[in-house]
Amino acid sequence: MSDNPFPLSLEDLMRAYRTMRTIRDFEERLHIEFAKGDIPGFVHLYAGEEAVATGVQMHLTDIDRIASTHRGHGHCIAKGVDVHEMMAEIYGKATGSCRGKGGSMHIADLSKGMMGANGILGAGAPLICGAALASKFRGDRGVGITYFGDGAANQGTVLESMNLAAAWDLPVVFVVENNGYAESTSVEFATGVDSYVDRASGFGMPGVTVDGMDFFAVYEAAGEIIRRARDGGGPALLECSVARFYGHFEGDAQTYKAKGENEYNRENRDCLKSFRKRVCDAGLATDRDFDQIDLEVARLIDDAVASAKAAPLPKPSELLTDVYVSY
Amino acid sequence: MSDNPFPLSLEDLMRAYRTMRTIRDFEERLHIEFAKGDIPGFVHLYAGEEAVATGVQMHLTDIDRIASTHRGHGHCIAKGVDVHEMMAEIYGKATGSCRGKGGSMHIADLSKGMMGANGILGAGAPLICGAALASKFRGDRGVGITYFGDGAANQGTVLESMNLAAAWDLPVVFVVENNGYAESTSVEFATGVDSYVDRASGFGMPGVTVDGMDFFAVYEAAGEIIRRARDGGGPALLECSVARFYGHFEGDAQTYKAKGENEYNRENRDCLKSFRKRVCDAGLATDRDFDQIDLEVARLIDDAVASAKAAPLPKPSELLTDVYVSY
Amino acid sequence: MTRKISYKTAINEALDQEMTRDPSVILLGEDIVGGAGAPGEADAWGGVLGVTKGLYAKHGDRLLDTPLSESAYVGAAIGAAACGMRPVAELMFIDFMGVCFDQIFNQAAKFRYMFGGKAKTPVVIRTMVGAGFRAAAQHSQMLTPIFTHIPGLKVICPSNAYDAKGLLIQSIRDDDPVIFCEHKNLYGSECAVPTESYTIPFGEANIVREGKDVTIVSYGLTVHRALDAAESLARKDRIEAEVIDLRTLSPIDWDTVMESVEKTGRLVVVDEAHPRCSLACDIAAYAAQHVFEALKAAPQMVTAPHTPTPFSPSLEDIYIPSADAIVAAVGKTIARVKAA
Amino acid sequence: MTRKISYKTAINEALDQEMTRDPSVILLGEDIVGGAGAPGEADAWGGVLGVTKGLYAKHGDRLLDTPLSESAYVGAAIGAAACGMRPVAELMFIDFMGVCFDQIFNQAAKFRYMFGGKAKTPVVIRTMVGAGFRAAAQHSQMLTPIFTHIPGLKVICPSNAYDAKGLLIQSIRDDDPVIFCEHKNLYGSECAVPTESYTIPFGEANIVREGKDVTIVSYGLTVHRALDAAESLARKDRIEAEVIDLRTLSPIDWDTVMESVEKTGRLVVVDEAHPRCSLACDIAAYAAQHVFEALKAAPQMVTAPHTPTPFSPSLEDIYIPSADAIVAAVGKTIARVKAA
Ligand SMILES: Cc1ncc(C[n+]2csc(CCOP(=O)(O)OP(=O)(O)O)c2C)c(N)n1
Ligand SMILES: Cc1ncc(C[n+]2csc(CCOP(=O)(O)OP(=O)(O)O)c2C)c(N)n1
Ligand SMILES: [Mg+2]
Ligand SMILES: [Mg+2]
Repeated sequence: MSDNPFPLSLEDLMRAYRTMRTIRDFEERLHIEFAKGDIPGFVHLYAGEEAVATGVQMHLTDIDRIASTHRGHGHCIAKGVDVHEMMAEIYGKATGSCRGKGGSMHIADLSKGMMGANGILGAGAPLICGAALASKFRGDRGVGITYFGDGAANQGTVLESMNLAAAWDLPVVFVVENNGYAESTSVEFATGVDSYVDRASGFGMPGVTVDGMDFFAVYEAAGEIIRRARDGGGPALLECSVARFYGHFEGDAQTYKAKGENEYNRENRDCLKSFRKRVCDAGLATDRDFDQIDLEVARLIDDAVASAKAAPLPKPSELLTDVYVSY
Repeated sequence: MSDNPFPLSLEDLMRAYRTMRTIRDFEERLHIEFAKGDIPGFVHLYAGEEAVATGVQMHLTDIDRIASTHRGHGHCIAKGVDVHEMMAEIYGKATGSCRGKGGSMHIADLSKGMMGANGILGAGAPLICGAALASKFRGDRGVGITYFGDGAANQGTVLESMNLAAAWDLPVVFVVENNGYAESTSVEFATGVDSYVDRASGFGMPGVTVDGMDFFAVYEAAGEIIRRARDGGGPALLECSVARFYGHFEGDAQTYKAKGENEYNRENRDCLKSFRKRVCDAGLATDRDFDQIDLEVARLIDDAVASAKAAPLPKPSELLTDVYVSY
Repeated sequence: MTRKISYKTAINEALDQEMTRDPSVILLGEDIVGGAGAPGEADAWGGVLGVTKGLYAKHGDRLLDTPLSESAYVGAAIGAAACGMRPVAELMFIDFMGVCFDQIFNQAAKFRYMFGGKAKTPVVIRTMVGAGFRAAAQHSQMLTPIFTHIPGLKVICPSNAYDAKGLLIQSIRDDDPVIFCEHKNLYGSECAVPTESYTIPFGEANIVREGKDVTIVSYGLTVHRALDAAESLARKDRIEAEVIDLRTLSPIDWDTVMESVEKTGRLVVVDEAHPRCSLACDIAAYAAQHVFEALKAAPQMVTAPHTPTPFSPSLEDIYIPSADAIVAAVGKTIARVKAA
Repeated sequence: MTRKISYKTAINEALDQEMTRDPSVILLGEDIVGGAGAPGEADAWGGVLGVTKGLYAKHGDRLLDTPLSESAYVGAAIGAAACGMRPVAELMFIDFMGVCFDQIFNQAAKFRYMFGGKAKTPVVIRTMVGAGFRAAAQHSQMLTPIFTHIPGLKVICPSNAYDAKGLLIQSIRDDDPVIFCEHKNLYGSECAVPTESYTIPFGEANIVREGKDVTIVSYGLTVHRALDAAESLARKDRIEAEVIDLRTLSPIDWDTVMESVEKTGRLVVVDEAHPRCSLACDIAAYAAQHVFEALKAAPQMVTAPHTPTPFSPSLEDIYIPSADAIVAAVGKTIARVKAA
C-alpha cells in the first residue's frame, strides 16, 4: 500500500466518499421520484455541493451543531441523520425524522446536533450563535456551523449574527455556499461585491474562499477554522464556490442558466469524480472499492425509498399534538 | 478682509455656525426644561454632535432627503425644519410639526426632505434607500442620507441596506455617529471591530472615518462622498467619531462614563468653540459677529419655548384622525 | 369585453395596466424578473410562481429583482412611496413577514398618524398566503389577523380573479399602505374578468350567495369551501345559507355583514387563520356586540387549528377548514335555536 | 415571609432566584447590565428602567449586554434553549418585535411541532408593553394579540407584583417559549410578595373581585381600571362586577371566564390593544360561541382605538381604556337586558 498523501486516514477517506455518495444518490433519487409525482411539496436538491457539507462536517462530532437551510438534505446526511427517517419525512410519513410534520424543509435531529433545515433564509445563523453560546457556557468545546447561500448571505439575520459571534468570540463557522444563484437570480443582482469573503474583516473575523467542489480544499480550510474556533479563537467565514446540478427546486426549468452549464459542471466539477480519481491515483484504493460503496449506497437508498413508500401516514389525531396548548 | 482658507463662503460659514448654535441651544434648553418636568416622554439630546448634522447637510437642498434617529433634533434643524414647530411638537402641542402626535422621536417634515426621526434603531436605512431609488427613477439627482449610531450600526436593517444600496448603486450616504455608547453600553460590547468603516468594503462601497467634532473635517469628507453619489457613483459610508455631552436620554445618571468625560469633551472637543476660533483666527469674522448670532439664536429658542408652552394641546377629536379606517 | 382568465393572470394584468398608466408604479421583489441579465431572460421566471411573467419584457427596469433582504427592499418600497412613487413590493410568502415586519407595522403603517397627517405612503405589499401546498409550517400561514390588528394598514384578500384584478388596481391607486394577500391555491382558479382596467372599492363585501337561514362569512380560499357547504346545505337540508366574501379585511364592511346577520339571525365565520385573536373572533365578537338581539343562536367559528401547518398531506388536508366542518357549524346554529 | 415590593423588584427577584437555583439560566439583552466594564460598573443601569439592576454583581457573566441586533441575540437565546440552556432574553420594548419576529414565531414557536415533538425550546422573552409613558407610537404598543395568535407561544401578562414573580419563575421553568409582557406603567406598583420562590401555573385566571351582576375580563394594567370601574359601579349603581385577571393569555383559562359569564350573564372585555383581532374579540367571541344561552346582553368590548398611540398627553390619556369607558360598557350590558 502506498503512502497516504491526504490529511485523512484511508478509513476516513472512504467514509467521506460514502457520505458524498449517499447525498448524491439520495438527491438523484428524489429527482426521479419527484418527477413521478409521489413526493409532496417542494424539494431543493443538494446534488453537486456534497463536498461542502462533507468536507466541513468530517471535523464534527455529536457535540457540535449545525444549522441548515432549505437545501438541507446534504447537511443532514453528513451529520449522521438517519437516511431512512429522512426519506420517510420527505414522503410525509409517520416514520419520518419529524413524524411527517416537518417535511424536506424542516428535517431536524437535535440528538445528532442537527438543529434543522430551515424554510426561512438566514434563520439558522442566530440559532447557531445560541448553540455556540451554550457550548461556551458549558465549556464542552462544541462548535457551531451555519450554512447559507449566496442569496441568504444578504439577510440581516446572517449579518447581525456575524457581528454577534465576533463580539462574543463565539465558536461559530459561517459557511456561504455560493452556487451563483438565488432561485433564478444571479448573485450579481444580490450584492455589489465579487466575493462574500471580504465581509469577514468588516465584522472582525477571518475569512477564506475555497473551491467547494473540491472535498480536500474544503476539508483543509474548514479544519483549520474549526480547530481555531474550538480552541476559543472565535468565529470565521468560509466561502465555498459550488454549482448546483439541478434547478432551484424540482420542477424548475432553469432557463436562467447558460446552455450546457449543468452538463459542464457535471463533467468537470463533480466532487465525487475528482475525489475518487485522486484517491485512486494515490494508490490508496481502487475503483472496485468505490464501486462497492456505490453499490451499498444504492441499496440503502432503494431500501429507504421502499420503506418510506410503505410507511403509514400520520394519524389524524397527530394534527393536534406537539403544541402545548391543548385546544 | 483676509483670504478665506475654508471651502465655504463667509456667508455659508456663518450659516453653518448658526445651525450648530441653534442645535446646541435647542438641546441645552430642553435639558433645562426637561428637568422642570414640563416635557412629556423621553428626549435624546444631540448636543456635542452638531458638526455632523451640519457638516453633512450643508451639502443638501430640499430635493435631498435624510432619515434620522431617536436622537434626531440636530438632523431636523440642519434640514431646515421649523424650530418653533419642533419645540411645540416636543411639548405635545397642536402647533407641532406633527400636530402633537409624534413627539421628539417622530419629528418629520417631508416637504423639507426630512423623513422622520425614528424610534426604531436602523429603520431609516431602508427608507432612505427608497428615497434614493425614487430620485434615481426620476433622475432628479437627489441624494439620501441615513444616520445611525455605533449601536444601531449592528441592526440587520442597516446592514441589509448597505448591501442593497451598493447592489443598486443608489445615491445613499450611510453616516455612523459613533459616540462610543449605545445607551449605557460601550461600543466595545457591540462589535468585534475597532471601526465601522471596515464594513464598507465588505459591501462594495468606500468608507471614511472623520473627527465628527470638527465641522470642517465632516464638511469636506461628506462633500466628496455626496458629490460622488449625486453623480451616480453609488453609496458610501462616513463614520464620525463624536461625543454626546449629555446622557442617553434626559434623566440618565451616566454612571457608565469615565469621571470628567463630559467636562473634558466640552472643554476640548466642542465643535462650536473650535469652529469659532478657526474662523476668527483666519480673520474672517470677529467674536462680536458670533456673539450676535448667539444672541439671535437665544432669542429664537426663547421664543420657541414660550410659544410652545402657550400653544394649545391637540383636541380630543384628533385622537381618531389621520388613520384612514374610520372606526 | 370580458373573458375567462385565472387569478394569477388577473393579477399580472392589473400590474401591467397600472404600470402602463402610471410611471410612478414600480415593482420590487425576489425573482419577480427571475433571470434578468441571464441567457434565458426572454423566458424569465416572472416570480416563483410566474405571477409577474412577461412584465419585464414590457416594462424593463421598472421591475427590480432584489437581494434576499426583505427589510431593505420592502423598506425601500415604503421609503420610495413616502417620496411619491407607487411601489408594489412582493413579499414572496407572508410567512417571511417576520424578517421585515418593522418596516411594515412601525414605519409604513404609522407615518400618516405619527406625522400628524402630513405623510402618505402609497405602497402595496403583495404576498402569498394560505395552506394546501404541502409547504409546511413556514410557507403556509394566513397571518391576516396580525396585519388586520395594525391600525394604518389596509388588508385585502381576494377570492377570485375578478376581485383580484379590481382590488389590486384599487390597492395601487390607494394612498395608504396595503397588504395584498394572494391565496396560492387560487392562482389557477378562473372566472370572467373584463379586459379593461377597473377598481373595486375597499370596504365592500360581496354577497356571493343569497340565503335567508344563516350567514356564512369568509375570505380567500375558504369562500369556496363556504359555497360548497352552502350547496350541500341547500341540497341535503333545505337550508339557504347567505355567503359573504369579505374581500377586504381592513377596512371591513360591517354593514353588509351585520345586515345579513340581522336577516338570518345566524352566523358562521370561516377563517383559514389560527383560532386565537383571528378574523373569526373579530367578526363573531362584533356581531355579538352589535346585533346581539338579532342572533337566534350562538355564532360559530370555523378556523384552522391552534397548531403550525403540518407537512404531511394526511394532516394538512384536515388542517384547512373543510366544507364539512362549515356544514357542521351551521348545524349547531340551527340545532341550538335561541329559547326565545 | 411576605413583604410589600414593587412589580419591578418582583421581576428582579424572580430572575435572581432562578439564576441562583439553575445554572442554565442566563440573561441576554440590551443594557441589562448597562455599563459592564465601565467605571460605574458597580452602579450599572441594570436595564433601561433598572429591572435587572444588581444582578450583574451577583451573577456576573451570566448576564450578557448584547449588540443592538435583536434578531441575532433573541435568536441566539432560542438556539441556546434548543441546546439545553434556559435563556431569558429581554426585548426592551415589545414594539421592537418587528426586527426579530421571525426567530420568535417561525423558529421558537414552531420547533416542537415541526420537529415532530422532538425539540423543546425553554426560552423566555421578557418585554415591556403598554401605553401611558408619553413614548408615542413606537414604544407604547400592546401587541399581545399578535403573539397570542401564534400557536406554540405562551403569552403572559401579569397585573401585579405577586403574579409577576410567580409567573416569571413558572415561565423560566416552562419547556416552551414564553413571551413575558411587563407593563411599564406597573413597575412601581406594589403588593405583598413572598420572599421565597413560588410558581403560578399557566392557564389559571384570577378572580380579583367577586360579583354577581357582570363579568369584566382584562389583563395587565387595565385590570386596575376594571377594578376602579367595579368600585364605582358598586358605589354609585349597586352593581356588583366580577373582575377577572387573565394573567396568562395563551394558554387561557376559558373555564374560569365562562363560569363567571354563566353566573353573571353579562360580559365586558377590556383590552389595551387595538380593537381588530384583539383579545377583546377573542374572549367575546368565545363567550358568544360557548355560553350564548347564558348571555343576558350583548358582550361589550373596551379597547384602545384603531389608531397608533399618540404622543401628546391630551390624546394619550384618552387612548388607554378608562374606568369610565368600562363603566359605560357595563351600563350597556345592563340597560339592554335580553328580552328573554
Ligand atoms: C426570508 C426568506 N426570503 C425568501 C425566501 C424564498 N427563498 C427560498 S430559497 C431562495 C433562494 C436562496 O438562494 P441561496 O441563499 O443562494 O441558496 P441556494 O438556494 O442557492 O442554495 C429564496 C429566495 C425564504 N425562504 N426566506
Ligand atoms: C430596534 C430597536 N432596538 C432597541 C432600541 C432601544 N434603544 C433606543 S436608543 C438605543 C441606543 C442607541 O445607540 P446608538 O445607535 O449608538 O445611538 P446613540 O443613542 O448613541 O446616538 C437603544 C438600544 C430601539 N429604539 N430600537
Ligand atoms: Mg445560491
Ligand atoms: Mg452611540
